[in-house]
Formats: sequence, C-alpha cells, structure tokens
Amino acid sequence: MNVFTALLRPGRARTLAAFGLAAAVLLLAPMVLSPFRLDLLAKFLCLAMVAVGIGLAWGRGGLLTLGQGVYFGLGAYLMAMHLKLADAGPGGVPDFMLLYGTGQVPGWWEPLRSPVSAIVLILLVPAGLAALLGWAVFTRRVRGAYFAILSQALAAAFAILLIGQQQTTGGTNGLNGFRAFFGYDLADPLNKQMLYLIAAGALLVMVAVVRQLSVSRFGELLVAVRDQEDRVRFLGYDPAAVKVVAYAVAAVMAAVGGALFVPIAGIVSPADVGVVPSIGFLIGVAIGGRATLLGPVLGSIAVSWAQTSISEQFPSGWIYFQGALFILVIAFLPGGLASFAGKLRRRRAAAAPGDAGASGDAARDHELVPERSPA
Amino acid sequence: MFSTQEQPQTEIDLAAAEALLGTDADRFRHDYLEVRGLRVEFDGFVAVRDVDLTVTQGDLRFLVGPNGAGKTTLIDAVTGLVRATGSVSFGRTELLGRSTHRIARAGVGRTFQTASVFEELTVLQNLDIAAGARRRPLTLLRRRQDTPEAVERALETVGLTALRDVPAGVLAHGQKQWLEIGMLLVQDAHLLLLDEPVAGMTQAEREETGALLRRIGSQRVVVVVEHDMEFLRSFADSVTVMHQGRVLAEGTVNEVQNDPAVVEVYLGAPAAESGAAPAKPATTEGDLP
Amino acid sequence: MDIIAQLFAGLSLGSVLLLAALGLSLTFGQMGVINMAHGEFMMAGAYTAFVVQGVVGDAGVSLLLALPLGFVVGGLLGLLLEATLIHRMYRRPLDTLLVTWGVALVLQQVARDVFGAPNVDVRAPAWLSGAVQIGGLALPRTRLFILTLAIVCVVALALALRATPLGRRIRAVVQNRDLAEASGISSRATDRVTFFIGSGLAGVAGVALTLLGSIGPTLGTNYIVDAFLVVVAGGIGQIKGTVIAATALGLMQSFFEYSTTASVAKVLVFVTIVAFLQLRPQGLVSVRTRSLA
Amino acid sequence: MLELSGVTTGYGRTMVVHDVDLTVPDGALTAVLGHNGAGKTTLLRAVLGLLPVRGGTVRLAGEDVTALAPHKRVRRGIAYVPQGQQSFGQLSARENLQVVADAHGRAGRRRTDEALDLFPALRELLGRQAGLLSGGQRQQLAIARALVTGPRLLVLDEPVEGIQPNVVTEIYDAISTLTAAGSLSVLLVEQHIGYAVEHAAEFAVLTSGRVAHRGQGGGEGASADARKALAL
Amino acid sequence: VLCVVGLSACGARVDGGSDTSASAESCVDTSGDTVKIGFLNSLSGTMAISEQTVHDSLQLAAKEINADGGVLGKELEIVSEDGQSEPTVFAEKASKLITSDCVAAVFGGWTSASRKAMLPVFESQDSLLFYPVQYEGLESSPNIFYTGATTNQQIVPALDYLVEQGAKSLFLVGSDYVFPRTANKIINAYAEAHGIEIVGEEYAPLGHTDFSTIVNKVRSADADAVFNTLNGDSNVAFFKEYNNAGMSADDMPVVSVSIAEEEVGGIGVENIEGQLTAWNYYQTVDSPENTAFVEAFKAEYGEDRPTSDPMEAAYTSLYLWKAMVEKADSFAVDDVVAAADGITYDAPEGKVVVNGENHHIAKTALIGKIGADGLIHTEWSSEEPIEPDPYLEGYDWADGLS
Ligand SMILES: Nc1ncnc2c1ncn2[C@@H]1O[C@H](COP(=O)(O)OP(=O)(O)OP(=O)(O)O)[C@@H](O)[C@H]1O
Ligand SMILES: Nc1ncnc2c1ncn2[C@@H]1O[C@H](COP(=O)(O)OP(=O)(O)OP(=O)(O)O)[C@@H](O)[C@H]1O
Ligand SMILES: NC(N)=O
Ligand SMILES: [Mg+2]
Ligand SMILES: [Mg+2]
Repeated sequence: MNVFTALLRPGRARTLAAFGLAAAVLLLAPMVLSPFRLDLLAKFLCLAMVAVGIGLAWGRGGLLTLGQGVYFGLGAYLMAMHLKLADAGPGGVPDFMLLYGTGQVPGWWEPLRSPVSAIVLILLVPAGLAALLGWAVFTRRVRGAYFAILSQALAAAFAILLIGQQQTTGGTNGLNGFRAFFGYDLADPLNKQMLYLIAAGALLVMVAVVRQLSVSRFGELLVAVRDQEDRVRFLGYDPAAVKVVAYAVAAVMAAVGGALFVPIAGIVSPADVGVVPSIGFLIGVAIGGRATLLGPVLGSIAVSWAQTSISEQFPSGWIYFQGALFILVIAFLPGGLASFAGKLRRRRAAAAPGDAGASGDAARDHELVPERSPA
Repeated sequence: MFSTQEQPQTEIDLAAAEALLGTDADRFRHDYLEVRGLRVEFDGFVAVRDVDLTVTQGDLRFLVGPNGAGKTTLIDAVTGLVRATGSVSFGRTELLGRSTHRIARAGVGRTFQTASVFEELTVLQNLDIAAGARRRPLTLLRRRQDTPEAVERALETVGLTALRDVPAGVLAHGQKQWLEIGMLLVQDAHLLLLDEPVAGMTQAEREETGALLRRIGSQRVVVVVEHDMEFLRSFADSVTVMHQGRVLAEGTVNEVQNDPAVVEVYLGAPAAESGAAPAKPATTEGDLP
Repeated sequence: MDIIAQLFAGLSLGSVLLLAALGLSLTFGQMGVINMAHGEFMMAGAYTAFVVQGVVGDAGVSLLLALPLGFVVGGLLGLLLEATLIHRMYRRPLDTLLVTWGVALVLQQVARDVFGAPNVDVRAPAWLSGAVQIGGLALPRTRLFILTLAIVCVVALALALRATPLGRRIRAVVQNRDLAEASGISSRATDRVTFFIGSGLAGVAGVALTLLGSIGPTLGTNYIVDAFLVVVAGGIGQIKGTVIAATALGLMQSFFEYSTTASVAKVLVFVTIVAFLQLRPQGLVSVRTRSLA
Repeated sequence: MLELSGVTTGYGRTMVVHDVDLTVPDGALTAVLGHNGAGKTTLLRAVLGLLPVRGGTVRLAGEDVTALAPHKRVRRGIAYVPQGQQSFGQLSARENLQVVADAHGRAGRRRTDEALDLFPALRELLGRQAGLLSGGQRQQLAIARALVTGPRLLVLDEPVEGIQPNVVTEIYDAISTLTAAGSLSVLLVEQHIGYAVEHAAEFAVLTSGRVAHRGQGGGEGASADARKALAL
Repeated sequence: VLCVVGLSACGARVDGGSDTSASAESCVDTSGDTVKIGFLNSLSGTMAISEQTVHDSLQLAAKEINADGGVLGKELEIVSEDGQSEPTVFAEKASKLITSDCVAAVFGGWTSASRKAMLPVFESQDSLLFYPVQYEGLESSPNIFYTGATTNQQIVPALDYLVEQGAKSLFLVGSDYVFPRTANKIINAYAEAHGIEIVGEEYAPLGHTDFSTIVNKVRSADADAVFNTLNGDSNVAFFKEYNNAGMSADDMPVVSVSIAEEEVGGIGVENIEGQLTAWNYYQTVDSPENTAFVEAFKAEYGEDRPTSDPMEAAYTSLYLWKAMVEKADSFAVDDVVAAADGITYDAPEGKVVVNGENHHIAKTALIGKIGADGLIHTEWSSEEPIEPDPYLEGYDWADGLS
C-alpha cells in the first residue's frame, strides 16, 4: 500500500490532520503567549504526558491506575536531584542538605550527578519499578478494583515516604530553587521557550507512540485482555505480559512528564505525587475521553487551564466546578467530551438506517470486581 | 454497515476447512493425548479420580456422563485451569504443572461451556488474536496490514465472513460458538477440547458442525463433551463415559449405548429407548433430515 | 505492660478502621461500588453529632441521639447518591470511583461553606472521659466505647445479612442483576436498601470519630484509603475478612509505630499489604469461582 | 395467558425483533423455533421486561404489562429460565432457591421441596456454591428456581441445554404433567424440534426477528412442517 | 542535543557568563493613582482553615490603609490568588502575580513548603514577599520579609520558660515536616546545653489521626513537659487522646507552638484548658493598638471570630510595607529594601522593629495559657522585643546547627 492511499483512508487521514493541527498550534504558541502563560502551557503539557499514558493503560487496557503520581514523582524527583547536584557543582552538596541534613550527599544520590546517567535513570527506574510491580501484581491476577485500590495505596505510601525523608528528599518542602537545566540558565526566557518546545515535542512523540500501540495488534490484544483476560491465556498469551507493557509505557510517560515538569515549574514536592494529584491526572483523561487518542491530552490541558483560570476568580467555586464536571461527564458521558461530538453526529444521522449503533461503548468497565462472575 | 435485517445465515464451509487444514496432515501423526491417574480435588470434594484416558489422532472422541460427572473439570485440568495430580501428556510433553498459556502454546486449545469471545473486538480481530500467540513482539507492535490467510479461511469455514467486522458481542449464541471453533482452528491447536460445542444450535447447524469436527478430527486429536446423543451417534468414533469423577465405560457408540450401567446413570430407562417416548433425544429420529 | 498497652491501642485502631470499612464492605464489597464519598458520609455523621449537640446540649444524650441520626443522615446521603448517579453505573464499577470522588469534593466544599473551614468540637460525655485503670494500664473510655460500638455494628450487620432474606437478596442482585429481576427480586429496591445501610454505617462511624479526632471538612479523607485497603485485604464482600483485616491492620500499625515512627509504620503497613496480596490476591477470605463459567 | 401483539424490540437503536404476534393459551405450551441469532432470546427478554419494548404490547392474563418492571411481572406469575445456565454464583444452591422462595413464605418452601423432587441430584448439592456447580447442575438449579415462584406462565429459553438425557426426559414429562393439569402455561424456545413440537399446542418459527411460519404442534406432520419452515 | 530539539531557541548557559539577573525587568506600574499588591493564601485545600484567617486580616489592613489615603497617595488594588495548599501552586501563582499582574509586593504563604517554593521565584524575579507565620529559621532572603517569629523569638523563650519552671525532661511530639524537625533539632541542642533530658521524640505524618501509640509512649516516658510542634488536625486527635488517657496540664503540661485561638475551638476547650502555648501575640494582649485591631476585625468579620498571631503578623506586615515604601518614597524593590532597616511600628502585639540585615522583625515573646473562655492568656512575657536571630548565631549552644 503506498503512502497516498494510506493517507486517503479516512481514519488515518483524520488522525494525521489532527496531529498536524496539534503540532502547528503547539509550535505557534510561543509567538502569541506571554512568557508566564507559555510556562503554564508547558506545565500543562507535562501533565498531559501523564494523561497520554493513562489513556493507554486505562482507556485501552482497563487498568485504572490511581497511582501515576508515583511515576510522575519518580521522574520529577530524579530530575530534581540531578539539577540540585548540578547546581551544587562537582562534589558539591545541595543547599537543603546543608540546612537539614548531614551535610553529605547520600550514596544513592551520586549516580544522578552525571547528566547522561540521570536521563537514563529517569527512563529506567520508573519502567523497572512498573515492570516489577506490574509483573508481581498481574501474574497474581490482581485486577479491577483491587488494582485500583492498591495503586492508590502505593501513591499514599510514596508520598509519606518522601515526606519522612526530610534530609535526603526535602520532605514536604520538596526540591526547588534550580538554577540551570543541563547547563542552560533557567532564568533566561529563551531557555524557557526551549523547555516548552522540548515538552511539546515529547508530548507529540508520546501521542504518536500511543497511536501506534493502539492500532497495532498489541492494541487489539490489550482490549482482549481487558475484556477476557482468562480467555486470552487459553490462546497462548501471557496476559500479565501484555498488561505489564501497557503499565510500564504509561509509567515512563508519566516519568518523562515529571522530569520535564521540574525545570519548568521550578519545584516538585510530595503534594504533586500523592493520592489527590494521582486522581487529578485521571480527571482530564476521563473528561477528554479515555478511549480516544487526543481526548486525554486535550482533556488534561483543558482541565489544568480551567483549574488555573477559574480558581483565579472563585477559589471555592473551582472545587464545585471540578466536582460537577467530573460527576456529569463520567455519569452521563462516559466516553468523555470526545464522545459528545460523536453523539451529536449520530443524532443528526439518526434517521439513516443501517447504523451499527452504540454497541461496544469503549468506555464501559471491563474489569468487574473479580468475584462478580456471571456464573 | 451491518444490520440484523440483512444478516446472512451463517453456514459452515467445509471446502474452506479443507484449505485450512489440508496442508500437511503428516505433522500431527504422532500426536496423542495420554491421561494417567488424573485426580482433581476441591477442598475435600474429589471431582475427578483415577482417570486414565488415551485419545489418538483421527479418533473423534466423545466424552459424556451425567451432570457433574467431572467432564468439564477434566478439561480444566488438562488446560491448566485447575490443579490436578497424576499425569497428562500430549505428544511427549507433560502438561500438568504448566501455566495455562504455556499449555496453550504446546498446542492445546479449548472452548468453553458458555461461549466466551472478546465481545468488544470484531470477529476478525478475535480470529487474528487467536492466530497470533506465536507472533514476535515486533510484529505485535505493527498494525495488521491485511488478513492472514489462515484467518480468512477460518472465517469462511465457520461462515462468519459477512460478519467479520461486527463486534463479537452482538453475535447470537451459536455464532459465538462457531467463532470459538474458528479461533481454535487458527490457533493451530493439535489437541482440541470442546465443551458442548453444539449447545443451542439448530439441528441443521449441528449437522454442519459435526461434519466440521469430523474433518478436524481426522487430523488432530479432538475430544468433544456433549449431551446430545443424536449428535454423538452421528459423529463419534469412540465414547468415554464418566460418572462421579471416574471413567465408567469406554468403547464404540454401540458398546456404550448398550452398557447397562451407562443406561442406568445417564441415558435413562431402556423402556424409553424402545421408542415409546419421542420426548427423548435418543429417539427423536424424525429430526434427522 | 507496654505490649498490652500497644495491643489495646492496636485493637482500638482496628475498631476505628473497622467502623470506617464496614459500610464499604457492603457498598464496595457487595455492590461493587467504589464509593470515594464514603469518607464524606462519615464527615456528615460527625457534623450530625455536632449539630445534635448544639441542639440538645447534654453531651451524653446527644451522643446517643447522634448515633441513630448519623446512621439516617449517612444513609439518606447514600440513598440520594444511589438514586441520582450510582444506579446508572452498576455495569461500570471503576467509573463509580471517579464519580464519587467528584461527589466527595463537592461535599467537602459544602461542609466548608456551611460549617466553616475550621474544625468544630463535639464534647464527649462525662461518662466517656478519662480512662479505666486496670493494673498500670489506662484504657481510654472513648476507645472502649468505640470498640463496643464496632462489635455491635458487625454483629448487627452480620445478622441482617445472614438471618434475614435481605442478605441473600443483596448478593443475588449484585451477582446477576437481570437474573434477580427475572426471579422477582426488585433490584432497584435492593440496591437502595443496601446503599442506605452501607452509607448509614459510615454515618455511625463519623459520629464515633468525633470522640477521637478533628471534625472538619476533610475528616473522611484521612480514613478512606485505609478503609478501602481493609476491605481489599479482607477479601471483597467478606465481613469476616473485613473484621480480621481491620484488626490486623490496626495491630500492625500500632506495633510498627511503636518500634519505628508513625510515618514509617504507615509505609510498612502498605508494603505488607501489597506483599500479602501477592500471597492471597483475592484477600484473606475469598469466594472461588469457576473462572470463565 | 400471554398475548404479544406487534412486539418490536432490540438493543440500543438496533431492532432485532419486529412486529411479533404470539399467544400462549391457558394451560398450553407455545414453542418458538428459529435459527441461531433469529431473535428468540431477545423476544423472551422483552416478554420478561428485561428489554424495553419499542412497539406493540405484552399482555399477561389480560393485563397490559408492557411497561412493568421485570420483578413485578414475576410477581404476577411469570417465571423465566434464561439461556446459559445462569445462577447467583456466590450463593449456595440452597440460597439460590431461598432467595426466590423468600417472597412466597410457606408456599415458597413447599414448592422448593417439589422442585427438588424433580431434580433429586440437586438435593445433595444444596450446600455447594452455585457458581462451582457443573453446567448441567446449574441448569437444573435454574429450572428449579423458576418453579419455586409458582408461576402461571413459564418462559423457557433452551431449558435442557447441557442437561443429561435421562433428566431431560423427566423435565419434559414434568412440564407435560403441569400443563395437562391446566395449572401452567409455557412459552418455550427450543432447538430440539422434537420436544418442542411434540409438546406444543402451537409453534412459531422466527426468522430474522419476524414470525415466518406458524404451525400446530402435536400432530403427525408437525415436526416435518417445522423443519421445513426452518429450512427457509 | 537539547538545542537541536528546541530548534534555535537556546538561551544563555550558566557558565556562559551572561548577566541573568538583568533579565528580571520589573513591570510594576506606579503611574496611576493605584498600586497593585498581591495576597497569596490557600483559600482551598487543607490549609484553607488557617490561611483564610490571614487573608481576612490582610484584607482588613488594606481596607484601613485605603480608607486612610493609601500608600504614597495611591490606593491599594488587591489581586488575590489561591495557593490551593500546594507548594507548586504557590510558586506558579507567585510568578503570575509578579510577571502577569505586576504587583509591587506579595503578602502570604503559611507552610514552610509554600515559602520555600516561592523563594526562588521572588529572588529570580526580584520582587518582594511578606511572610507572616512563625517558622523554623535558618533562612534569610533579600526578597522576603519575615514578620512571624523565628526560633529565637518563640521556641527558645518557651524553653527558657520551661527551665524557669523547673522542667528537667521533655518529650517532643511533632508533625513530620521541616518546621517540627528543625525546631526539635534546636530543642535537642538547647537541652543538651541546659541539662534537660529529651525522653522521647515522635513524629506523625500531617493529618495523622490516631495518637494512641504516641500518647502511650508519652505516658510511659513520664516527662516533665511535652513540647508540641504538631500542626493542624493532628492537634485535635492528640489532645483528645491525651485527655482520654487521663492526662492533663497538671500532670504533664504541653507547650504548643502551632495552636492559636482559631484552633482552640476545634480541639475543644475542655480538652486543652490549662495547656501552654508560645507566640508573640494573643487576642487578650492588653494595648490600645490591639483593642482597636480586635474591634475592627470583629466589626468586619463577626463577633465570634477570634484573632491570632499569624493574623496579627499579616496585618502588621502590610503596615510595615507601607512604612517602608513611605520612607523610601518609592515602590521599587531596591528602594524599599534599602529603607527597611529600623522601621518600627506599634503593632497590636506591641512595638516591632524591622531588622534590615536579616529581614526579620524584633518581637516580644509571650507564653500563654489556654483559658476556659477559649482564649489564651499571657503567663509570661519577654517584656522587650527580642532581636531576630534566624541562624541562632548569638547562642553558643546552637553552634553546630546550621
Ligand atoms: N472449582 C470447583 N470447586 C468446587 N467444586 C467444583 C469446582 N469445579 C467443579 N466442581 C464440582 O465438580 C463436579 C464436576 O463438575 P464438572 O463441571 O466437571 O461436571 P461436568 O461433567 O462438566 O457436568 P455437566 O455435564 O453438567 O457440565 C461437580 O459436582 C461440581 O460441582
Ligand atoms: N446485547 C446485544 N447487543 C446488540 N445486539 C445483540 C445483543 N444480543 C444479541 N444481539 C443480536 O440480536 C440478534 C438476536 O439474538 P438472540 O440472542 O435473540 O438470538 P437467538 O435467536 O436467541 O439465538 P440462539 O439460538 O443462538 O440463542 C443477534 O443477531 C445478535 O447479534
Ligand atoms: N512555618 C510553619 N509553621 O510551617
Ligand atoms: Mg460441563
Ligand atoms: Mg438465544
């Protein structure tokens, strides 16, 4: 099949068009936004990276992970540790350790001194942890609500752990006050722009990766595992492996989001990684449309934006708004806002016969509480 | 798109099956299932005990017995779904103790008493997944470009070509069962364990399915669990009867049918056999076309 | 001596967790609804105690009044939630988590707007203040009261589920809604009753908590994660498991805390649970199924 | 007993059953035949109220029940044995019967006993968890459960699927006895044309959701008639 | 590599030698007859309980100042932002107030985490923050004025008081974060130098609600007093448990440094009556300035609203800024900072003096006792304002601390 006909296939053409449009919008942003707004947008893009990963794990794979804060946090803290060490200079000790700690850099910080190993670790540690944890949990067939609750507990534990290690992690203060990003001065607006562009590029790459995974056979397999894990086993696949891949990919995306968040926001603290922010990551995904490609990205950016701008006007109003949005979308529009467009389109075409209809509503939950087997 | 009004009647296509199966009959020649001293226990309740069973290629074996005799449990044990003791070997591979997906990769496939397909995926995707357990990771990460040959054939074989893009969830009961059989075919299972595959099918559909099973059975090791005696009589090469977890009888259809113990626990009073009560499957001769 | 004191502390923490988790073992365990607003129903129970005390004055009378009233308030909130949102979501249990989280946010803010952001105080009755001295041991009366209350609630719930048709009906509806309907059981009515009881228990837990801690809009958030863990570790839908898990968690937390710190103890408890679920993925007490059947 | 007129129903916006007229006379058995996917189960679900009826009416003993919730129809005397060996998997077999009998007090307990007489094998399994029973055992349990409500109209969807042959005989004998006594009407979906036509007063063949053929049961040519209609 | 990814948008490298502080160009607009200032408090989230009160008293101060003709004749225009109880949001909103709203100064923050998060923002943008809460010290930023107590104005006097009362052993209970941990480090050093035995040191996570184990430990340790640095909700659970375990101020007094008038109601007077606190202000302070402040506050927000130390410090901070600006006759950060040293103000708590070197203020330490009326009554006073010493350089025993 040549490129031209591939382009003409409606699904692919529309996706490419949407992708191109998104890329164009992202690239144009620096020209129209003030540095502060651009910074905000860059931050939202980092959060959206977490959402893209959740879209894959949850939207496609049915893995409701309430603990993405852990991976976001891992990426963010690893990056922050590196930046702290880099700021301190060769052999130097980060400022907060001088104040609250022993005045010595603990051994497990040392590997992060080198920029290269820092980047490698930012990718490997979350992937490794997710693979390990996923493997342990999925091979034991922990799923559905069990998995959700467990991942939530994980986020809680991670936050508590960070808070408790004041001397080496900064405790509730987190890590902040970075001067440079791989040698580039963070106070320089031009470098901020560069960070924005890196974030935008990373996000686009992630979206492309998720798209490829979704349309590939792996994507179909993921759906199969979501629907009937046991049946997949009888076909000779190991469902745990399939889930682990999706979970680990989501973890890496969250970690990269976290790692880029640090130089852009200038801070990471336990408040960014616990139970509440972890659920926060889901809001955008659910509202945008968990099973769609761009839904999580757009939803996440829209929610972040709404949070920032609405809370500027009405601090407590934002909470009502957020709560109401969540309730309304999930209860009444489980496919997210992305499905709203589809619904409208279908309503208009309602009279037309031969419409295959609403079966296979991708937003259905597929992992029932384990015991609820329809025996 | 698909709509029920124009839904085509699905039909088994044996010619397609031929194309799918006929390639190299030789490679299955040495396959046989050997079960020795199999025992399955659920907290003190012994569901299967001392079962010995040997099924060879070309022998379409039916497994019957009263409800709760342990037939499904036997299949569960062979496919790794329940823990069992004893020995189950297929070819030269010991299956007991392996995990389910490894057993499947060793060439063992099964269907379920209640049809279970991937409801959100289309018929085609269901088959494609079944065909792909041995695909390499890289292949998995690529998009399916065209329908694999085997999948195409399987679609024709089970008569679901017209419904290939319909989500499997909307198929009727019997169609799902055919889809499952199709999945077994593309899965390239050498040992097929079918749990009541024709339940819910019309007489005509049973005939077609039977013919298909016979065709498959001529080449692979097939075990069919079924309560439909009509169907059994038409297609079984040999029969094993289980009762209370043990093998009660084994032999040809005729031998088994006339075994008093089998009649007693399973088939029902011989008086009925004589044809007075057409309400029994064994006597509804008129149903044969 | 210390060991015994810690044992009591553990049991007592366990009873608090149990109260918080008991309602969940119904709504989550039996009905599959992951109700993140359960904690806010507890908060509502606690504020009920506050309001009742404001009206009645006498701390003893108001506590005894608040217990049944808290049950009703929690129950009604649950009923409202069920009737407006949950009932359309039984087929997508994971979504209930997200919706009820939204509800939790809103309820917290409502509490903040109605009662103000600062904590309020509910006085403990005189007969619950101070401690019972046994040997060198001081067992706070409030703790003894909560322990008793937890036992009463467990027994009452177990009886309700075991000895009345209700229990059977609840489980039947959860397992197969259509079949239950087609067997003459009103699934809507059953759902509502179940949710009422489960949420009512949250209200009772909230009233009890006024004896121990702060009464503010975020009261529930402190318990919700632990309460879910208890239900999961106990085996979803198993009251027996919930009781054992709550006790075990309480003891673990208190002994870990005794030998390390509260923070480390919490992390250790989480780690232990994850490890435990490795051994028993379905929780302590689990119902088996025939996989695909 | 049951009267369907112009019933149209389906899933979502896809209609599967179109404009079906069907009656089950008092004390009689009406059979519905049809190919896989013809819409038989769908039709029965509409009779029970498990699917909304999009056109037409369902009348039970003269009363219009089209808009009634399923459990209310059951209280008016319908009992349903769905396709596929369904049970309340985590309840014990005994509880599966009790949960239905609860609503009927003493009569419920008596009918539980009667139902168990029909399936003696079930008696020994009462303490077992229903989800762990074998398929056939579950199906027997499902029929027993339906009988416990003391129905006037029994709606059966391929009821003997998965049940051992000698028990099948007993089930049909029991149904014959009950209908013959005039105390029970039956709406039956069955693939075994033999049984269906033998016991049915009337039968209808469903093709693509429409009644394509009607016939009289019992008589000599009935079976051939049905087969011919099915071969359409 | 990064430059390639970021296209051509590559700015200065740190080692490139370009002067980066010049990039922070102030956009404050003082040409009109108003001037913008920012209030940054958590109006939602867990800290809203406390920070709302600070926000209220800041609003009161601004209203009074505007009624009085503003600052340098310009009316104050308030831009309020919600920190949402999250350090990250504080950093973001601070940045917004400075670069987008172009405020002349920002008032707010409560937790040390929020302050630490904002500090680099204020330093890199060269703007001003007024931080109104007692804290752990060991900090002194040219861009922050600290109007709450540092440790030598709160914790050290409290310890002095305990020594004076004859305490020989202490049990330390705190929330698990920077303020309590640093405070306890100081207390340990102090104790070692003064022959006090620290018989226990326990931390609970913020929001921890079950204190039976910790209270058990406190009980069996049998110290002369408990030094409590718990924050927020935990205090309620702690004191209820303490009371229920049969302990009271008579057996073992508890000195708290984070419980103000606001919190007493939530804990329940009956649970905490007679216990001690250390602050620099109580609603009961007897001075004309305080009478005026309390009356104005109640008139604005209702009779039942108490005033507390952080509220007073926030109120004072706005007046201090006004004084600095007026002395400098300029809103420019550099001018204001240059003018800060020696500014005095007769605050409700008494006279306060700005220390231009470390940007803290001299404050009078007060040990109070919680009364049955729910208010805190001064038991002991340092009489004179204590010079701020955030690094405890004037205390020999504190040598190894920072
Ligand atoms: N997981 C299990 N736990 C407990 N008992 C079980 C379990 N699985 C099966 N059994 C019991 O083992 C016995 C054999 O069941 P099995 O399903 O193998 O019967 P079957 O021969 O397939 O019957 P049918 O013809 O009705 O399908 C039954 O009595 C059943 O209750
Ligand atoms: N949940 C559903 N959503 C959409 N379509 C459905 C659904 N269930 C069934 N259908 C469609 O309705 C049609 C009729 O299905 P139904 O189950 O009523 O057939 P049936 O006659 O009972 O078949 P069988 O003999 O296999 O049981 C089928 O074509 C099926 O595709
Ligand atoms: N600065 C404080 N009290 O956190
Ligand atoms: Mg079976
Ligand atoms: Mg059917």
